[in-house]
Amino acid sequence: MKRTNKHLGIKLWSILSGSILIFLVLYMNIYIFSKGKEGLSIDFLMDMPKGFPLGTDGGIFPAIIGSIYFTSIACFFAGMIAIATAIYLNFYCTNKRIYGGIHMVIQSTAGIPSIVLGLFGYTFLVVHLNFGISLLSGGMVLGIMIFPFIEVKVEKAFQEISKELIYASYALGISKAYTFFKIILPICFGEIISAIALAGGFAMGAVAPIIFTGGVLYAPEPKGIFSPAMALPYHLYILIGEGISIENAYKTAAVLLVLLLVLNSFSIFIGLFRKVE
Amino acid sequence: NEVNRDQAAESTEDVFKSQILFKGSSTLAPVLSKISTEFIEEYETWDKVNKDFPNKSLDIFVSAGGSSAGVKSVIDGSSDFGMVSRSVSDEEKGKIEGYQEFKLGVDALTVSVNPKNQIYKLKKNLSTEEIQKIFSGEYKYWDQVETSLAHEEIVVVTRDLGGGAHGVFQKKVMGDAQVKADAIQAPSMGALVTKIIENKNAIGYASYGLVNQNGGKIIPLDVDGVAPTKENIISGDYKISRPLLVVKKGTLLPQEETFINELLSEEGMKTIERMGFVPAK
Amino acid sequence: MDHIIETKDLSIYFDQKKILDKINIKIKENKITAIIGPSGCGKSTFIKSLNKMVHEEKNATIDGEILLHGKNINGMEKEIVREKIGMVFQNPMPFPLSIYDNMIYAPIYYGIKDKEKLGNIVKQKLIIAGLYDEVKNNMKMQATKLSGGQQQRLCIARALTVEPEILLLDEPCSALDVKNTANIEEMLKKLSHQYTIVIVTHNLAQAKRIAQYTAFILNGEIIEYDETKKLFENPQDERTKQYIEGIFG
Amino acid sequence: MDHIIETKDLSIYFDQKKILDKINIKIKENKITAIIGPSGCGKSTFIKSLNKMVHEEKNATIDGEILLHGKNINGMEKEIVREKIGMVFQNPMPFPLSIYDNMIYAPIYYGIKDKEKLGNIVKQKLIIAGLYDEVKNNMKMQATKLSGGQQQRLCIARALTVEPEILLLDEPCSALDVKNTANIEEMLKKLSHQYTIVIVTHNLAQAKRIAQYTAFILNGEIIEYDETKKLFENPQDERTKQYIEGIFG
Amino acid sequence: MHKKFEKIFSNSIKGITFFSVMILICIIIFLIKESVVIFDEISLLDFIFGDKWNPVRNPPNISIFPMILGTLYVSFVAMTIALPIGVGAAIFLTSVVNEKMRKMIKPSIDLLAGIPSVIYGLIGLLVLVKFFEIHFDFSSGESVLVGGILLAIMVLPYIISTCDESMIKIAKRYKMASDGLGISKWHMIRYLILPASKKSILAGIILALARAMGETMAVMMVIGNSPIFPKLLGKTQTIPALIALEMGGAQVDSLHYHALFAAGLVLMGILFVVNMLFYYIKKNIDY
Ligand SMILES: Nc1ncnc2c1ncn2[C@@H]1O[C@H](COP(=O)(O)OP(=O)(O)OP(=O)(O)O)[C@@H](O)[C@H]1O
Ligand SMILES: Nc1ncnc2c1ncn2[C@@H]1O[C@H](COP(=O)(O)OP(=O)(O)OP(=O)(O)O)[C@@H](O)[C@H]1O
Ligand SMILES: [Mg+2]
Ligand SMILES: [Mg+2]
Ligand SMILES: O=P([O-])([O-])[O-]
Repeated sequence: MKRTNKHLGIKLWSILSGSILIFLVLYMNIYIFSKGKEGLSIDFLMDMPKGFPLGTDGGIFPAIIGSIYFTSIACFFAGMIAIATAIYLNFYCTNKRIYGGIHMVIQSTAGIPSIVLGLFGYTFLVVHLNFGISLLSGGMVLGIMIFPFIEVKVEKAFQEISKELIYASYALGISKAYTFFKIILPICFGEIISAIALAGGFAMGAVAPIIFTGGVLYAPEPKGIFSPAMALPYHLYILIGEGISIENAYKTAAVLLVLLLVLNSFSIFIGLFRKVE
Repeated sequence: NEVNRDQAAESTEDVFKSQILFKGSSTLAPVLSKISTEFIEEYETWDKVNKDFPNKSLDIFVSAGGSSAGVKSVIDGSSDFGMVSRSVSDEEKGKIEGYQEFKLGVDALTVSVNPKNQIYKLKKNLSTEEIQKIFSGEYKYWDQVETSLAHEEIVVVTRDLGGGAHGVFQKKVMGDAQVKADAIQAPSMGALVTKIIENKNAIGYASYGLVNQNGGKIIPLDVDGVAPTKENIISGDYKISRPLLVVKKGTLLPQEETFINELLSEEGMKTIERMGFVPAK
Repeated sequence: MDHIIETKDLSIYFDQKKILDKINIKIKENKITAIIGPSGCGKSTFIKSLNKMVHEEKNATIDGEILLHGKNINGMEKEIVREKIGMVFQNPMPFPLSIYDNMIYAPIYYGIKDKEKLGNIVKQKLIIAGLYDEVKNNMKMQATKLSGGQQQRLCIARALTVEPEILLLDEPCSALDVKNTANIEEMLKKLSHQYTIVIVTHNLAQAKRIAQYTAFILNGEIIEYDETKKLFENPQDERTKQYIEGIFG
Repeated sequence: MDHIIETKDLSIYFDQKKILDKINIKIKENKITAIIGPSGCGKSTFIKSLNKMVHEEKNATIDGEILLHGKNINGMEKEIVREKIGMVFQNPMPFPLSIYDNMIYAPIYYGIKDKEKLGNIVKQKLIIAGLYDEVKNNMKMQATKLSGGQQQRLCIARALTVEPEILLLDEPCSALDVKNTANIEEMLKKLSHQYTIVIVTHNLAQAKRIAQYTAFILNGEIIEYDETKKLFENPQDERTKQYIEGIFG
Repeated sequence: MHKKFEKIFSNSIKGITFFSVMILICIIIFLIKESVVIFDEISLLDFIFGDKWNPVRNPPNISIFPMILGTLYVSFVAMTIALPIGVGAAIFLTSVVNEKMRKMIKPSIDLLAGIPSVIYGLIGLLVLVKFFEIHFDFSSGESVLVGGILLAIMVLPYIISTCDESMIKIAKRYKMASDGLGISKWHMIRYLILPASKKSILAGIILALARAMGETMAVMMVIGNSPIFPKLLGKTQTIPALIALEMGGAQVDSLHYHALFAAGLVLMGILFVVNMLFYYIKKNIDY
């Protein structure tokens, strides 16, 4: 019985999909880099926005720094609450109703348009808690936005660990916390990092949540978490939206992609030192 | 919360408030950020602006979000100034205690088309009725506007119908007529201009500032025989225009006053003009 | 009171399916009790209920009472119960760590820091489980790479590191050869002077050899529970008789 | 030629450690061959080498030859070898699918599409493995929720669906009670008229009961390989003797 | 000592979970609070099922049925494109390419997720919309189809990354058992890995759908934002686009302003219903 041609369909499907994926990745990146490479220089990275109107010349240094801050705050905040929530739901929550309820809330809020989250952040963080238009407010709103994405992925990672392994630890009378840190975390570490990286990319490219909460058109590097700041996507948005400079918008996008690449290679780097199951 | 705010305000009396935040119209935001950047570069710290001020860094921030968001932030007190590129309604004024406004300039909306569209050669001028008919969908094809044009569908591009820019256009041109439902609503002036640049059948009301910045890539038409030129806009002959305002709740702090004066100075007006708008003075 | 664990009308359901049906049993202190019965009758479920492991299954419903030293375990924290009642599962499940790290996992948790002490515990428990000689030069090897029988012995040794009062063993010798089985049986007999041991086994000879008491479960019910000798030599129930004669189950 | 598999100087290393040392054995066709030996001696490794499963381990090195029907299996595709040589692993590993889907997994691959036929195969093989009655109303249940012994029987039934020429069984009865064990043994005896069966077992009585040939492995070497009767009644090697007398292992 | 640690750990976990759920509930309450005002003026049913949107007219029309359909349609198109490609690509990554290649491709997929939506919108406008205008002779290329294609690219990373991690785990864990039956890789993919990944695929769909239904900037730039009933090749508007487009211009506390929030609330309601649906599907898978 020769079965070489069996499953031709699924083979074709996966190879076709893979090719489409690779094409898309290459296309998007090459498109952006080819449009953005001209005049992309150290000066562009290290300079303040200049020119007339502002942004047609000079660089995007403060926006790079601002984006790093915004993304870090968002990832830290969202990572913390998302991992905690995933731990609770997967290891502590015994009540099916609560479990289902929390899930519903999380998944339903995942689709709230980010602009509405921004308005919520504006009302709640900026005005009510008096954080002002600041890195903190913007970062937290971004965090709220990516929280469901991290939570769902981390919880899935937890669920996929063999139950028996966890039970083997519980059966030794060992607490959930200890089991978590010694057995579960090492196994899931890579996946948690990759979830945060994926969501971090989302946060790094988002404009709507920070329009009302933390982003400004121009600012030097932020002095603290209570200052407003520039951000790459916001800068981009203004460059494109007000028709200031499409070329610089592509350059900015290229820089943003490089930044993401750095973020990702960081996560790969961490992943290399951890062995998955 | 109110109490909090008041305390914050009080403490700023003794603690010098070195930060000024502008929020609002995306049309004005680039202007303000340009002027403020220059101001900051020139002086760096407040004491260099005026000896009476302490040696504190000059932090002037500009944030966009739309004219109404600017008004909202002034009401909420989350920003010091609002930028508005339309007139402020009485209802809004009522919500702002001690309302003050500073007019920086005027922006006109030009009825513009793609350079590939032969209309500007054949028929440089559109009457208000024609514009109404184009925007309301009564004219569907270009050859209905001018018979020698191609029989191609007119692509109408507007800004969001609830926004300030469209409000001006509605009032000054459309009157009671409604823009057709399948018009493209561009999310920003830049997108509107991009669409006109990219689509040869597009027509839309591009900001005067952007027409100047995109010299040649889009072509403004005359309206009722009046060309959108600086003189015509100042004189009011060109009718589709809107004011560019900065609004404030309550009295100005001395440092704020200094900056507003800077805005209204000759330097400031020059910048507004260079951005393509018509300065107030 | 010579019994250490008592269940009262213990019933367990998975989803809607009844797996255990009103189990009433008193497990004697410092004795070895064997649980026998056909595959799928509920033996594992029963012993897993004693240290609250069944409680971890989301689709399980538990009725009735389980008393440890006369106290209902429902009122006790899981960790406390499990510290007192150690367990070795039917499928050996070493942690994806080195052999050594598997062994010091619990001792470190229970506060032993000293390297030397840890080393001693590891050595001593591995010797008891009869694994020491085979792995002494390979302590840093991934435990998941061990052979089936070696994994089983590792898990027994690991359970011993907790020093529980009661030890639940689910077919601990299923992957072991004669010699290792004898070894483990020897160890259990010795331990039974200080510990209470409950062992699930499908090896009737083993039950006869080491257990003072034996319970026979069939379809989730305890059919008979008695001194091993009596149960095997003079079963009261027809079904028990048939089972130990190998007719049935 | 009455043998179906032959190994020539088969040595296997994991990393640098020698696990099997120059194994030379001829496995007789349509007979049951038992592999016995103490835990960790290399039994599983040996039978896993026969159907190229050891070849999947990244850290394994394989020396020597394995001949199937006189042809070196190195030259054959893995799938072909494994289609001919079925295997049941020591640790039952049901797929995370329903019981039914576990059972039809291989038949579909081997080209059976017809629903009814599939249903028949499932039923027939489950009956052979003695699991049918227990699961017939629960065919859609996740197989991973079965009890230990049930999982083991499922895996045996699943291996049978391939209809291989040779069946390798690694301690297939370790989690089974007397009745089920007898059942499986009965089945193996019947199958051996058409199939060649190699069974790893630590249960010497079982080897005696069902195997015509027995090989005794110690520390990766074949110490003795002979007809079962001869090997048990009259072992040639002192170590074999000691092992079957249970002194050593 | 560990008891104390466990106490601290479990309490902080519970505390943080409570905190995060509270935030989400606050958002929901905020949304409701900002929305309800409009229901003095218009009934919920009219708001949802009416077909005219023109909030600045007098009297205003505030009904969002075209936008609801637009949102659903665009997301549906996006998912129909992204799901097969995403799952296929996940299989591709697990089974076709080797470990090294996979490690190279994976981060670039994350990169795809990080491209700012404004850039997606711009490329969509300059490439896709243009493409349809030139090659299909549309008067304007802004359409549901373009929005759907663009969104599909944007959500692809979410589907792929949720699926391929589980697929790799399943492949690793059961490879031996499957190989032992003499079964080829592709049969294993089709009959073991795919069915066993159902849950992960579902999780991927939930994430991707949430992302698709909530996406604002990119969609807004390529669908024309006309509040009319959607056609595959015609313009339409989605709820997030509507909100983003008009929020900056809606006067504070006007009916318009609150109607935009109400639209957001309706979107959340839709997502809730969709999630309920998935919840029941998942329950059936679980058995
Ligand atoms: N992947 C591996 N890497 C390193 N060592 C291994 C690996 N697999 C098995 N071993 C070692 O090889 C030896 C033989 O293992 P094998 O599984 O063949 O034993 P066995 O005879 O089947 O024992 P048991 O009866 O306990 O199952 C053991 O010492 C084991 O630790
Ligand atoms: N999590 C579960 N969900 C549903 N059914 C289950 C679950 N765990 C076990 N069962 C069922 O409960 C019954 C008893 O299982 P248990 O593991 O207690 O049997 P056992 O006596 O240990 O059998 P064996 O000797 O084969 O290990 C079996 O029919 C099994 O299919
Ligand atoms: Mg069991
Ligand atoms: Mg073995
Ligand atoms: O942002 P606007 O300038 O359109 O109000």
